[in-house]
Amino acid sequence: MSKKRPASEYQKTFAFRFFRWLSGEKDPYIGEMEMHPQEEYQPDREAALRHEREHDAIMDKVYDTEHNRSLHLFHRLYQATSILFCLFLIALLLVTISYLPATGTVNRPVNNEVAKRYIEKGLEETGAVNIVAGMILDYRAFDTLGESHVLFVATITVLILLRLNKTQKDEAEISDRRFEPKNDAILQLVATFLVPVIIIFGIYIILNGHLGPGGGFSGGAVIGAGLVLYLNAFGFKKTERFFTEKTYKWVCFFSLSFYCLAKSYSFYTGANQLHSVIPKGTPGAILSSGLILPLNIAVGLVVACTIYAFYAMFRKGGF
Amino acid sequence: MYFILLSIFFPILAGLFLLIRFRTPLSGEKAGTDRKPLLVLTGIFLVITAVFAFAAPLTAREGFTLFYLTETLPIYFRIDSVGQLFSLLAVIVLLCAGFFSFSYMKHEERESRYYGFYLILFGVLNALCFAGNLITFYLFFELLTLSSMPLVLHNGSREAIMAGLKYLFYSLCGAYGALFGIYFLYQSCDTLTFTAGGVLKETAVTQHGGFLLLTAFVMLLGFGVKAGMFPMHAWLPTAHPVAPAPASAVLSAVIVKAGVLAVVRITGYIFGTGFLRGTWVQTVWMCLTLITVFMGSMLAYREPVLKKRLAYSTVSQLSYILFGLAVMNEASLVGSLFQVLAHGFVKAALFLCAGAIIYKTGKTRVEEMRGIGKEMPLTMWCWTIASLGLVGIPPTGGFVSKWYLALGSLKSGLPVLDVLGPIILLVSALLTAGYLLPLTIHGFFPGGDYDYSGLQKKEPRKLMTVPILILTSLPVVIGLFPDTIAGIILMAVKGR
Amino acid sequence: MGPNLFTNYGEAVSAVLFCIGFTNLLLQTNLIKKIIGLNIMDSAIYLFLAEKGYIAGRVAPIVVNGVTSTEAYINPIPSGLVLTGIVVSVSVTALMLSLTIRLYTRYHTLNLDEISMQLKKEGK
Amino acid sequence: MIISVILIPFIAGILVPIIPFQKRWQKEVFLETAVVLNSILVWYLLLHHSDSTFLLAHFTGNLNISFRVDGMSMVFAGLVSALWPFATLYAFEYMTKEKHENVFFLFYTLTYGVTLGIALAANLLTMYFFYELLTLVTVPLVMHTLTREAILASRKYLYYSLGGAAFAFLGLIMVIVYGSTTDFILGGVLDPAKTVGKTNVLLLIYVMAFMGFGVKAAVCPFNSWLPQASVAPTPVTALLHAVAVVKSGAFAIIRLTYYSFGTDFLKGTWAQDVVMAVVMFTIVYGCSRAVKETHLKRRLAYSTISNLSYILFGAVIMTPLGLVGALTHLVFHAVMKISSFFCAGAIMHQTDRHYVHELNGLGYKMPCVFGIFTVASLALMGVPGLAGFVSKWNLAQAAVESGNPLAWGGIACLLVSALLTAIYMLTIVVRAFFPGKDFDYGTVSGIRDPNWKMLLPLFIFTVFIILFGVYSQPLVDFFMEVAGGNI
Amino acid sequence: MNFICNFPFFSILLSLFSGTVCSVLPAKAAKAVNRVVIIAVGLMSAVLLLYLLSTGESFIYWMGHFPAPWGNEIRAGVLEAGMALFFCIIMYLSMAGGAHKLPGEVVESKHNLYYILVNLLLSSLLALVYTNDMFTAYVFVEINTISACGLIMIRQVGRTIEAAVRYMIMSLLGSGLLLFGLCIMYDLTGHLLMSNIKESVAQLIAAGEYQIPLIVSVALMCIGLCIKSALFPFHAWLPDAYGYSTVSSAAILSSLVSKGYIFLLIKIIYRVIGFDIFNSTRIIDVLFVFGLMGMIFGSLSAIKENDIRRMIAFSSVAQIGYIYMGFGMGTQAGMVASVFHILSHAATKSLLFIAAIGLTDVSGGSRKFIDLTGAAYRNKWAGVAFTAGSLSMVGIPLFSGFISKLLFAQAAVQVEGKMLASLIVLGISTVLNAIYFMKTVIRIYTTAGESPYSGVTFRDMKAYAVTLLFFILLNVALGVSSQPVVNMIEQGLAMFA
Repeated sequence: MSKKRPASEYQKTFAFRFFRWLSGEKDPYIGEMEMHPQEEYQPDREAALRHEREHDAIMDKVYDTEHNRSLHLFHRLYQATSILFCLFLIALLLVTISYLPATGTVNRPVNNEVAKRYIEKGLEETGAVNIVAGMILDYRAFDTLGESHVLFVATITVLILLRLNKTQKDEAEISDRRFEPKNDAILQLVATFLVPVIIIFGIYIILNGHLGPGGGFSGGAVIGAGLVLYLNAFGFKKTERFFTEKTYKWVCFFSLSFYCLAKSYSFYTGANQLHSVIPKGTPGAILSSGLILPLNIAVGLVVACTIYAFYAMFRKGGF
Repeated sequence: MYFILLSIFFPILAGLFLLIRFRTPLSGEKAGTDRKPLLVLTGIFLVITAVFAFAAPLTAREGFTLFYLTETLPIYFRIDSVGQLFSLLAVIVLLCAGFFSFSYMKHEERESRYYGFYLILFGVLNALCFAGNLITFYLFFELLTLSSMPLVLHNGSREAIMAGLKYLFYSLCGAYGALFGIYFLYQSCDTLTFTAGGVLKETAVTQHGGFLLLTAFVMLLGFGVKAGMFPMHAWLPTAHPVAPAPASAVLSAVIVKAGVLAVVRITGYIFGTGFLRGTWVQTVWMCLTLITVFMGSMLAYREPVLKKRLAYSTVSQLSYILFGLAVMNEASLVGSLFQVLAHGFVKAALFLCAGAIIYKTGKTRVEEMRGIGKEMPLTMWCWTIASLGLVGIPPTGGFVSKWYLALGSLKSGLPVLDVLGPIILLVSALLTAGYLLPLTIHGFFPGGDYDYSGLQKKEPRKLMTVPILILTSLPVVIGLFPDTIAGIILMAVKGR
Repeated sequence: MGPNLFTNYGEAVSAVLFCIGFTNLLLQTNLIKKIIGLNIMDSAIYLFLAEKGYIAGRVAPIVVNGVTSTEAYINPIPSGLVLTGIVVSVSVTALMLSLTIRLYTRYHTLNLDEISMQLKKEGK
Repeated sequence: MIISVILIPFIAGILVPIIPFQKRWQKEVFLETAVVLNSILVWYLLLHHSDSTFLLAHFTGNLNISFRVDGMSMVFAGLVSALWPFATLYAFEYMTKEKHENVFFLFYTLTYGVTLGIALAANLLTMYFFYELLTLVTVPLVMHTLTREAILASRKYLYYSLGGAAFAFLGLIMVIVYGSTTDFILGGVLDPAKTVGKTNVLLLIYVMAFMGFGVKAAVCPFNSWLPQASVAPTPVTALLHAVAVVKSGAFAIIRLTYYSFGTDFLKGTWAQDVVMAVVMFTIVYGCSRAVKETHLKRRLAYSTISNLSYILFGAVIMTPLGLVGALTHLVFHAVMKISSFFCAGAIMHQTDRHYVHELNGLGYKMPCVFGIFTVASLALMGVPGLAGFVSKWNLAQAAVESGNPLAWGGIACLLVSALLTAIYMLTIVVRAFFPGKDFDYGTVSGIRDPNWKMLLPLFIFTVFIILFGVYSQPLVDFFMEVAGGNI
Repeated sequence: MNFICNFPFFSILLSLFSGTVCSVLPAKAAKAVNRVVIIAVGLMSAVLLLYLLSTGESFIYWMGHFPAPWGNEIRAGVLEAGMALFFCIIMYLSMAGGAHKLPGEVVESKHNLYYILVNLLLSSLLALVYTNDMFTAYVFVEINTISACGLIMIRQVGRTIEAAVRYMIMSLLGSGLLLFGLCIMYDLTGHLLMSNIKESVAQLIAAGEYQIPLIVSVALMCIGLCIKSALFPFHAWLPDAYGYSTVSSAAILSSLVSKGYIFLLIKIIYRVIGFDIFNSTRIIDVLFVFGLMGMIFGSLSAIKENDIRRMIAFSSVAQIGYIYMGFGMGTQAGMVASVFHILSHAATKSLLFIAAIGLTDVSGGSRKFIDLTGAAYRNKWAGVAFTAGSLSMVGIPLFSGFISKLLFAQAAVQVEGKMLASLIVLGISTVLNAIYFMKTVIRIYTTAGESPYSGVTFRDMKAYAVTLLFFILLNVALGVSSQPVVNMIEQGLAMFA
């Protein structure tokens, strides 16, 4: 204690505290016991507002994509990982492919009894010269049934998305007219020549589906293309004379119903080992191969209408 | 047997009766006029209790079981000489302080509460002295804490309440430390009945003797709290200044002795001195007591508030006793028990003197008390004699006890401590003289520049002075017949 | 690396194309480009299938002159699968395109991220 | 018979909102009659128990819902059914000040049935089922006041309890897969043939399940729901969060430890050390938080946390004596805590004061309540002669006897906790009786003791606290029998 | 051949055909047709199920005149029939529960289109359930995807369209991978029918040929289907899609569409690759890990969500994680648990969606939690139903969720290496479930003063309430008498092998 220290400093020293405890002046617990009551919860409007403002500020910052560095970084990172992933996928697939059976050779698992029977007995069993057509419309007709319904459901979704109601349709029509090439002479002239040719070609493809390359889908697509060309050349006014939504609806309905019922009959008889009454006909003739031709026609109709409908929907949102 | 029970339960019931019968009105005004019935009743109860307590040892010396807490935990009472010694001290001090407080408590509120708890305390103390096993002892040790706490915080100020709580928690802390030991002892002892020489199982000692030593140490520390031993002494200087003076007297003279009694019981009657002697426990314990002795005196020496100074003094003096117990030979034990008596009477007398001063003059600090001897000569004479007793000037009891203590220590043959102990005791005695006698000197010889004009006779009433006189005379009496008393004690120690 | 990587060069090309399409679908923010990616992906698979059906020196499985021998024709099954696949792809493309149109008329952008941003700002 | 004691509270509870009672007392009489009847039935069942298992329903596989009376269920069912009528009586008076009485009594009575379901469950799955159910039926009670605090509290309660159950579920699975049966058999049902080499995993799962059930028993990291849940009306806090719910957690742990995993399997493993350490920490932690807490009921809740861990401490000693200690404290603490909670409730009901520092000087105005509170405090501290001492004694003896050094440390924790208990309980008592010199008595004028409906349960509980303190031998003997598997 | 054996074929064709028929019908009639078809298919499935249970063995049904491996086939076993029945029940209830909201969500003139989509979705689900041919499966997966997309965006707000785009992109990625895997598989085996592929695969494995391509092909198919069923890292499209579409759509999408893909995956695992071979690949580990991550992250996202329907949607991510975790365990028990969870989750999730709409309706149409305060008092039935659903999700005994949790945990214990991970994650995920569902339940049962919204009574919403009741009953039935269902699943899986 040779040099005098100020009291406040002295009171902080360990010695002082020790001495206080020694002499019984200090209690370890006293400070703990006399506590103030806990505050009741008070809804604080100010704080809430401030919180809200802060929240907004944060949100602004988050959505400020131009200046958000971390977002940029994240994008970069995302892209980099995606690219890496894709490179990895390429490598993986290439490796896989390198182990696959050699293409073009005969002795592969693919060329087994299944393909053999299709080729050897296909003509006999389905009556279709085009083995592929026979396969997809008879051997594996269930897939094809599904496939046509994929198309159907896609049309439905497009309708849901793009079909407009009455008033919207009128507006859309007005705006559409503005962009429509009106009375484009060259187009109309060419169309006059080409459309029948295209449609006839399409019909040919459909009808020969079981005899050669082609079939309902390809033919229908060609016909659809012809219709689209016609629409482009002559406008909705002209097409609506023979093709409206109603037409589309009923054509689709009848085609698909026919498809469904026909195939159901075929499946049912097949599964129950019943005799099917549908004649196979002479291989090579147009009217041959049992249900394949009618089914091709049905599919063709559906596809043609659908292609046209897609176009009309995309362009205007209605027929 | 009945007297034991009566000496225990009569005051407790009487206290409860007082508490309920004399419920003070809530408005908080003083009871004032209708003090008399309360005082009379209390006086009667006190005397009856004292009679019972004196009669108890005369009528029954074999133990009996009151009831069983659980199948293996009897509440068992038995009177032996040590208990009797403590009981003697307790009864005398409580009687004197009780009568002293009749006039002292005039300026305090809620007297009935004070007397109620005072009586309960009386009963509990009796029970403590007569307790025949550790569980019973523990039970009443806890109750002692609880019933004495209201006395400490009686005056109701914030400091008083805090001090009361502090006292409570320190004591409980100690009690729980002891309980920790009891838990283990129960498994390592044949019985928990107090038996001279200890009750430890042989197997337990051989198996985990080390752990038992730790247990003993924890118990010593725990009970040492009550006796104000070093690390847990801090409650004493806080509790004494705020308590009413008679309560302080009881606290300092008797209640802290309960801690001593506990230590006697566990060292002598549970563990047995043979088990503890020469172990690290003894060494550490002695060191702690010596530290306490010295520290208490030093703190007292630099303390300006009178009652606090006395409290520090109690800390220091009690550790004389504990030191003696820690030495664990016959001489030191005699010294300790002698010191119990001597210190008990002396400290009670000192506190009552201080109380008288406070009651009459309201002065609490030592430097305010210049010339007090002129105002209250009788009180100051008593103070002086008692001080001399505490310092250990022959022919007072203090001298005898210190003599025996030093003797025991020197005979113990412990390394270093056997000499260091007496030296520290001596130094402490000097310090004691240093902090007690200045009051006498300044009180009687306030110095040349002192203005005598403001002085007036302030000698208190007889109800106050008589107890002080009795208490002052007793240490002198035992100091005059040291051999007799020591012989009795020796008999008690041997015949345990 | 297996033995047939260079023999199967057609498949290898299809794999690379597939991944290009896949990456486009994943990475492009422009919806139209995404759709193009989709179509590349689908076409890659058709190429793969076509390669699978091919057998060196044989012709398409259309019965010519009543020859129904396995030695004459390639495997018809992959061709059939391709046909089905094409229809699916057309449908999906149409759906995606119509979705794109719808989003474009509403938000005047083809960037999907921007659309998301605008949506979040709308807070609905 | 055995199912009826579970169903009667359900039916009675559901009838409360349905029957259009004209007057309040009719409803009270109806409910009290139902509860008392049920309690009598339970006691009859316990006293005349047969060892047969009552199978209610097949659940899936070899799991079924079935009930049986064994020693443990006797303890818990007996405890619950003894306390419930008093608590109901108390609730009538308390709820006069609260709204939505019918809903309250509906769930309150449902809880009785569910708790009995836990007590009487014969296998782990049944117990788990009722355990989950207990959470659900008590949530409406916690959120009864629909204040913000109540909502937050009930939310937390739900999260904790359901989350805990999720981990307890793992223990259930382990017992299903590695045990020979899910029935409760003292000594455990684990099949030694199946557990070879899986010991550590099983122990890990045991620890998880312990913590899972421990959530209800408020083991340390998962204890904060309990103080918060004390926003519920006091009968709920007292009975559910001091006895029924939290004790269910402890009960479940005892079942899991002694009757499913088996002490032979667990004793001396690291799992025992871990759970014991957790429990010891909780004992001290709960108390120290209670010291800091100023809200009266929350303080008691923290005290409950600590005391529950006493029970668990007894349980994880994993000796029969330990089980005895745990059961003793299970019962005694229930009485002590419910009595102190009812005191707190009475104070809140009469004075609308919730914080400790508001209680100054109330001791003179409500001498009965505070007298009882003092007794309960002393008992909680473990003053000899009152119930708390006996249970602590049993616990400590079990710990000493186990010879596990960690358990010896646990004794130290018990004592530290006892000291802290003294601090947080006696400060209240001191405040109430010694308000200080400058206390203005005007602030407490007009306050008095509550009426007999509140006081009667309190007095009865106090009598039991003292009775258990001085004469607990038959009960402890009974627990010995239970722990020995003789009942 | 018993006539009942035609039922699978009838149900697929009936629903396909009804889709076509609806295109020319007005909305009312389309709705009636839809209901009738679902009921009819359900009845047929029920009869079929009983028949199969009595015979105890599965049967193959030729789609056409040619046997495998030349023609298409469908196959029906106990599991398939049970799934079909269950899907019908859920779909009927979902449609009934969301019917009253439809006029507000979809333009009147497009209602019949909506029913077309639902019918086609049903048919594609049935086809996925019954098919025995991989390529058929692919085609119907596409139908499923497109009609699901249609269901998402039929309610035309910006979010749904964007969600539909995202959904389509992810789905197409998935389809592409699936198709590519399929093609490689075809190249290796030369077959498209499941039974035949399985034989060839077994031979290949036995011969040790083409190991790498085989695994890659399996992996591609798995990843494809995982993406489609919104397994964790591929779930970005899900919340918006489920959160903003029409009620019935959300219910159907979450409970059926993704389940269809998952069921297909199960079929691929059992019928195409072979359970043991599949388990010997490392793919199950990947599925396991992603399943676990999904359980955690799905729930975490749900906790953060402030919109009740998005929250439920995120919960789906977590639940799908459970199912994949079951796959990932690679044991029969795990698979049984997964299949059971498909059922239980379907029953619960649709219930939640339907109940949530009842709650949002009485809260001014807002799905923010703050507005939902006290909604359960305004619409008691929805409140109770939502609570029941939540409890099931959290796994309270008596509800179906508990059983699936039980089965998962039991299965997990038997798997040496994955036990701890799955058990712990199961526990954590239950905690998280509890957090967000119970938060909501408490929220809807909280009264915060006077609410600005008026409540509804039972009379206002009879059909709705009855639907909810049936949902709850279904849930409880699954939870209480689960043993027959589990037995059925085990039997069905045994028939797969």
